[in-house]
Amino acid sequence: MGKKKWTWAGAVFAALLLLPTVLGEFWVLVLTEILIMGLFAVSFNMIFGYMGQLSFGHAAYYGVGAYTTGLLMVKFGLPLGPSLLASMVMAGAVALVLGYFCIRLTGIYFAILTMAFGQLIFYIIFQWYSFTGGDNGLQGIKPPPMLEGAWSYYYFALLVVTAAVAVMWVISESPFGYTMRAIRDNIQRTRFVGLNTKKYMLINFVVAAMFAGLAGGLWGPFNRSISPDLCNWHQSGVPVFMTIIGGPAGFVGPLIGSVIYTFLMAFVTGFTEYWPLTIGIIITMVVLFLPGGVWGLVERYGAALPAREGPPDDPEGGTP
Amino acid sequence: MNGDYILAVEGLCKAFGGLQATSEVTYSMRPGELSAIIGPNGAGKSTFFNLITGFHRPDKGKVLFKGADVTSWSSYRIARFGMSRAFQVSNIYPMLTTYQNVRQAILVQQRRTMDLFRRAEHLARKETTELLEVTGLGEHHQEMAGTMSQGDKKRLELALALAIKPDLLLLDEPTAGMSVEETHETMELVARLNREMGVTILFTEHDMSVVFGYARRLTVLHQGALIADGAPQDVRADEEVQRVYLGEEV
Amino acid sequence: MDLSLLFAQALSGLSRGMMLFLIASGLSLIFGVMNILNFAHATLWLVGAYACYTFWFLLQTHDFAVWLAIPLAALSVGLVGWVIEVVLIRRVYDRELPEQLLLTYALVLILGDLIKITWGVDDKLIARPAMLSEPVYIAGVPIDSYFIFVIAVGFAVYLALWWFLQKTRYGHIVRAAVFSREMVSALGIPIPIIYTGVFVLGIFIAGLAGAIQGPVGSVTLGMDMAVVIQAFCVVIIGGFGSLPGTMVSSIIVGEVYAFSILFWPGGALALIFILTAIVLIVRPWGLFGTPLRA
Amino acid sequence: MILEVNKVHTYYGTSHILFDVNLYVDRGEIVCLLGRNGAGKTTTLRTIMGLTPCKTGSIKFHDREMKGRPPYYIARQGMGYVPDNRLVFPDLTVRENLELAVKVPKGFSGEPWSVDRVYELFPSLKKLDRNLGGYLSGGEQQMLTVGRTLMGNPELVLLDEPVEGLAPLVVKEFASRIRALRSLGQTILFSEQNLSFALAVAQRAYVIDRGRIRYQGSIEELSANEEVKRDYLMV
Amino acid sequence: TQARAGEPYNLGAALAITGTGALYCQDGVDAIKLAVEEINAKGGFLGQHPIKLYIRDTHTKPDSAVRATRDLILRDKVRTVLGTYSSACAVAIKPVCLEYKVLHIPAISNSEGITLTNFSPYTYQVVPNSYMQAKAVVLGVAALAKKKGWKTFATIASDYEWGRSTQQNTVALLKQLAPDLKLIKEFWPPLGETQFTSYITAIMAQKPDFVIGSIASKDNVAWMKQAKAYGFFKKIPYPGSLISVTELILQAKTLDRGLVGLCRAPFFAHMDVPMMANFVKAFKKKYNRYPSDWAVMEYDAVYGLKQGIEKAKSIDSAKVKDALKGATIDTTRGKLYFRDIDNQLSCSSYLGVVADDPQYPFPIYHDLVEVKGPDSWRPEKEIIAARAAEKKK
Ligand SMILES: Nc1ncnc2c1ncn2[C@@H]1O[C@H](COP(=O)(O)OP(=O)(O)OP(=O)(O)O)[C@@H](O)[C@H]1O
Ligand SMILES: Nc1ncnc2c1ncn2[C@@H]1O[C@H](COP(=O)(O)OP(=O)(O)OP(=O)(O)O)[C@@H](O)[C@H]1O
Ligand SMILES: [Mg+2]
Ligand SMILES: [Mg+2]
Repeated sequence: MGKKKWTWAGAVFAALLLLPTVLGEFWVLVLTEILIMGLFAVSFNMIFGYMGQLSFGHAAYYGVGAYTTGLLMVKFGLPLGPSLLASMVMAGAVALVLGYFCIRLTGIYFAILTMAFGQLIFYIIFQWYSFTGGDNGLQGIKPPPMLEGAWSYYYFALLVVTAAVAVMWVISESPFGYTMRAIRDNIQRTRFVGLNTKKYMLINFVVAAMFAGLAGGLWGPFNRSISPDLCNWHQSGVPVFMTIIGGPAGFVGPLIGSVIYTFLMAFVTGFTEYWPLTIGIIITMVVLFLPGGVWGLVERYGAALPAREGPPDDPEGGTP
Repeated sequence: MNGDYILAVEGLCKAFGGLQATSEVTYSMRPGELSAIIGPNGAGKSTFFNLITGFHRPDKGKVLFKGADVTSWSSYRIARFGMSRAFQVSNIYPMLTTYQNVRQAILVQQRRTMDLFRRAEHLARKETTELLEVTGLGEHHQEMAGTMSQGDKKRLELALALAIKPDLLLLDEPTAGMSVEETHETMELVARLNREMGVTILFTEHDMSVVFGYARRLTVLHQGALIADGAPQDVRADEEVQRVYLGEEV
Repeated sequence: MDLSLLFAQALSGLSRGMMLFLIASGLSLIFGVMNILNFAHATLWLVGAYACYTFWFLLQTHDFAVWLAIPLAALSVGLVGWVIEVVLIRRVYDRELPEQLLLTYALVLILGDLIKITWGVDDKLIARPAMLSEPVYIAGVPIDSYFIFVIAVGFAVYLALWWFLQKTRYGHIVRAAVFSREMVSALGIPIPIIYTGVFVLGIFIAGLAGAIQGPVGSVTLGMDMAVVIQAFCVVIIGGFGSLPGTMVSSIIVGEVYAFSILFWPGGALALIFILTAIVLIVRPWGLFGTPLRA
Repeated sequence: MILEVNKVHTYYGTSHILFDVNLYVDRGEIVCLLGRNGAGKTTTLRTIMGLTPCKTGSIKFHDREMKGRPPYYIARQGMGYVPDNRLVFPDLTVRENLELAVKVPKGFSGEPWSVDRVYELFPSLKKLDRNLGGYLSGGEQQMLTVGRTLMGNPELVLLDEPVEGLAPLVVKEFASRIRALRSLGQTILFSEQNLSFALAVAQRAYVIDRGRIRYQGSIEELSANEEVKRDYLMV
Repeated sequence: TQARAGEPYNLGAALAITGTGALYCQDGVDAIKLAVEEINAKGGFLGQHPIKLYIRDTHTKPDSAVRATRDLILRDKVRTVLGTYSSACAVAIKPVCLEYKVLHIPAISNSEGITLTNFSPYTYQVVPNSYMQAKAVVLGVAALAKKKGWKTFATIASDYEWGRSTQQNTVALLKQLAPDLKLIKEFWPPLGETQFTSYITAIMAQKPDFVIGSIASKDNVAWMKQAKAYGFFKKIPYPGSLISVTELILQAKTLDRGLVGLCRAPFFAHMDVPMMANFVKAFKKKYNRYPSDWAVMEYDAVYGLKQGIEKAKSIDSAKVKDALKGATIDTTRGKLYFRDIDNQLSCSSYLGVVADDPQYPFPIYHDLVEVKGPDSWRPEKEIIAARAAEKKK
């Protein structure tokens, strides 16, 4: 079964390896952005697609990650690697506190509470001039000299993002991942088969936030500067948009969405000043005519798809 | 309370607003029983189940299960401790396949849900397939559970309840929506579980052929209170029960 | 602290609250009935303000210009709402929440640009009617007379909506439809018409609020973004779909804002989010909502 | 003929569920649609009501074509529908649930249904008058949905497994009420798996299996036809 | 690499085409276009490099601004990026321009942070920065306070970088110049505030002798209009708030005459400079309106660049930046020079009393006070200290 999937994954990865060699610097930067935003979107989809809750404050964790890396590198001179790890830890810690409250709610209430918390984080970063630089943001976040060029940072990001996405994929296919799907589908039933659903949801929330934090951490050195806008609600809308355009049902949906969205932003804003109109119309079209997103389309018509999982052909053998 | 009982309920009360849904219910079961609770619509049967499984908190009274006071436990803890239930309105995972539905419950039972890094696909294959066969869902394993007909959903509901290997199984109208033959099959399975695996079972039903065909003890609820308890023939003969529930023979 | 100061703050808080109520009530109505969280609500509010400018501009030689421009603007925004419902919203009733959110968010972008194309980037100023341009004094405390008008309209809208939802069968239908459109439809109730009606009504109120906002300051692009989140908070605090809830929470938010200026000047907005978070944690269905909705 | 269903094919997405379904109901008749689990009973009723529109075929109500019409339009022509999954409006009270459905179709004559008449039919609802629908017991919800549909004074009522989950006493009551409705001239088409209830109230029956009508005839003939009962109803 | 003759000069502008800043930037864009047209009419820079103009939207967000800038640099191959409405965007763009060795001239945003710390030799500032503006206000206000015997004051400033830095500089400078003035309360309305009633009542209740405001753009309009409806300005003097030509034109009817306002580059102050007179004429001819401060400064930016190129005799940005170092250039605001230490143009700030003028269909400033750049900018030793402090971290 999984063979086809692996072939595809391999092909895409090879393309990602080779593509930059033929692209100009600008497009390499766009590709890097796609990778980072893709990671952000996939981490969002851990909550949205697999837990069934719409987090409208996911940018908060992205922003916390970005500021952790930024501040550690600029103010404390820490190298990039440990800063990135710290980003994950910090975002996870914040998520642990805020998530404790969020996971008690569902639906629109979950969405709005996450948003309210997100805005709070935004305000803290925005107002704390002495530490975060307020809305001026933080400048001078430079990757180590080795990674300063567009290409080298791209390959670095590719490495980190691939590893992170792979980990999330493994989680999504694990019993824990299926438990999340079960919670999304019917939280009450899950409780009655004996699961402490809140604990599981909180863990998932924290893990998702950690990867969002990692994405944020990658952003600062890429962009050379960060600003509080990174955790404003507009930014929280970005992964929502990517995921829905790409399709929330499949694991790769958000990645596809990231490609489309980032490309659109880089491309459309270049040729028309009416980019909001253009993007708005595109979103409208997608929502109206492409339910399930691009991945939904692929699922309907594509052959690339793994068959829906059933019982094994040989129930006795196979498993250890 | 006496350790002989697997379930012992004392003076249980629950009111919703002005409505006394459960009043002063005292009830106990010995291990290995196969019993039924009957009563008119709105008598409080489902509420009784809700109270002992931790879905609602009782206003008053105590629930002892396997000797432990579980009155204030949350529902997942009670389930984990060995009490499982199937709901009246089927309560399954509609967007997962039937196979995944059952596997999920089995993984919970095997305490493997915290595993973040193994592929779920490779786990619990044998158990899942077995349980699907036992509950007669084998041919549906690939179907999205939400699109199955009512009767099949009820069977899946039962499978989910069984998956966690309960000591006490509560079934709320397990055969509602099933045809006569399916009803029979399902109840045979229930009886077998009871007989061969020693699972204690308590169910509710409005289908009298089921109730009198399988239950070895019968309890009648009316307006939240117990009005009769005993062997089926005795209960059937009870005048009050006749009046409020059975009417003359259908 | 002296009393007249507190009173003045309370009055200004009330006027702020009323402005919020006018925006939030339509939002709450549309969400309460159709389960659609309309991100574009504030943008339509802004369209109302611009429309008010246009009508005022055309009529400005007359004394009654503003008085006529306000209802005309509200009606035209209602019309825009109707078009939006028929062309877009109606197609996503049975979609999931995020898709609806995204669609209305797309509307924000589209409408924003359409506004820019129609009215340009410069600020629009609407002169207030002469009778509302001088302050009035209540117990020696000055208040902008225009806000007396705003407060009056706020209460009038409240009463009219309340009557509509409580005293007509409409209200029940609308609540039932939230649960199952299919079943309501099977009972012979023409859902599309009801939905269109509610949406248009909600947008009409937004337009009215925008038109009234027009003469307050200047009408500019991007104004909608500053209010939309606050309006969400108001609706959440009051409880989705609860009209009295929306009213009470509007006033609370307005007052909290007004007084936080005295005590914690930088934190006014943050306080509103904190308040929202607390309400959601303690009482997710809001001050006046019912838990079943949650 | 009040209802005439002709050559109907229905799909859920891409899966073909109903094949060439034909059936009719005469005025004043009580007709039963029998079939086991998953046979297509619910789908048939939903198709008639316009909730799951059929792809091909025709559905005539009072000789007017209903295919392609929205459910509310069909309801306004005098058709009522009681779903199998109840769909009681949870945050309305019992009374509000009932009042919501009040409707007098065009050309309706006779005494319209009222809340009090519904309470007469189902006395146990009366004491729940002000309770929220979401908190009713399973059986209570079942009664409420039937009552709610009656409030619309439909000429033809579609009932999907109406007595599922009702206590025996209530089932018996219900059967007698349906007979009473019949004597008032009410037309009913209901689905059922439970033969004994069908036998008690219906005049005519269809048997459906795997989306095809396999048998039709009077209820007496059916009860005598052991072969059909064995093959399609598993009795 | 020496540019060939006839090779076009790619000029980029990263401005807020959408969102809050669109109003100011529209004027900026129009002025840039006019300047480009004029220069191209003579064959372009050095008479042989016709200018190709690329305009990108910053969305008024630093991140988008960075992307827009990279886009300009990498795809459009621009040699200069004219900038931005928002200071945060300017600050974010600065290191990117430095990295790719592209000139950066922020001509609307004026936070001092653009030139004060994280100094980039590629960034040249042609706007009086927030320190200079604050100093100008303070000079004016201190004189007024002395004359009128004012003792207490309150501030109201938009809660973001520009509002904050302006307010802080003003308060600090006032403390030096008029030590007995007492600040009784600070108010911080958020950016985008539409309703100032609560601020107005709160300030009035404090009864300060005067109020200093740092509110920009549309927020300023809303604030002034509402304050007026409360009779605020009749009771409390409000000297030195930012009232640019844009506001003078837009609020022609409603603006309180007699208000003391501040602006950055009012064309009417320099109608005696031929370059200005010609610019106003050409602008008016082309767009049928008067140029705002923002138009003036973007126009000067293009011409400043032109003179740098001429001095360097090359369009190579590294050379142009060296040529501009300390250079004196002709601008619409007269002959001005870039200060060595921070590349800040020695431009003036302007204070005046809002009053009607028969020459224009809108009020302008009377009793205009021009506070020269060298009189108002931050002393060099303070800059050195600030940069040293930055290094230490
Ligand atoms: N959460 C609740 N809030 C308010 N009332 C409730 C709630 N749950 C149940 N009730 C009421 O309590 C009574 C008992 O309900 P319950 O569901 O236990 O009945 P039941 O015996 O299971 O009936 P049935 O056989 O019809 O399923 C009913 O009248 C019902 O309306
Ligand atoms: N939404 C759906 N999508 C896909 N298939 C469906 C859907 N709903 C029902 N089906 C399928 O259609 C077939 C007929 O279902 P239907 O609900 O009409 O049966 P039924 O006779 O009413 O059964 P029951 O007695 O269990 O209610 C079943 O095989 C079922 O799995
Ligand atoms: Mg029950
Ligand atoms: Mg059915």
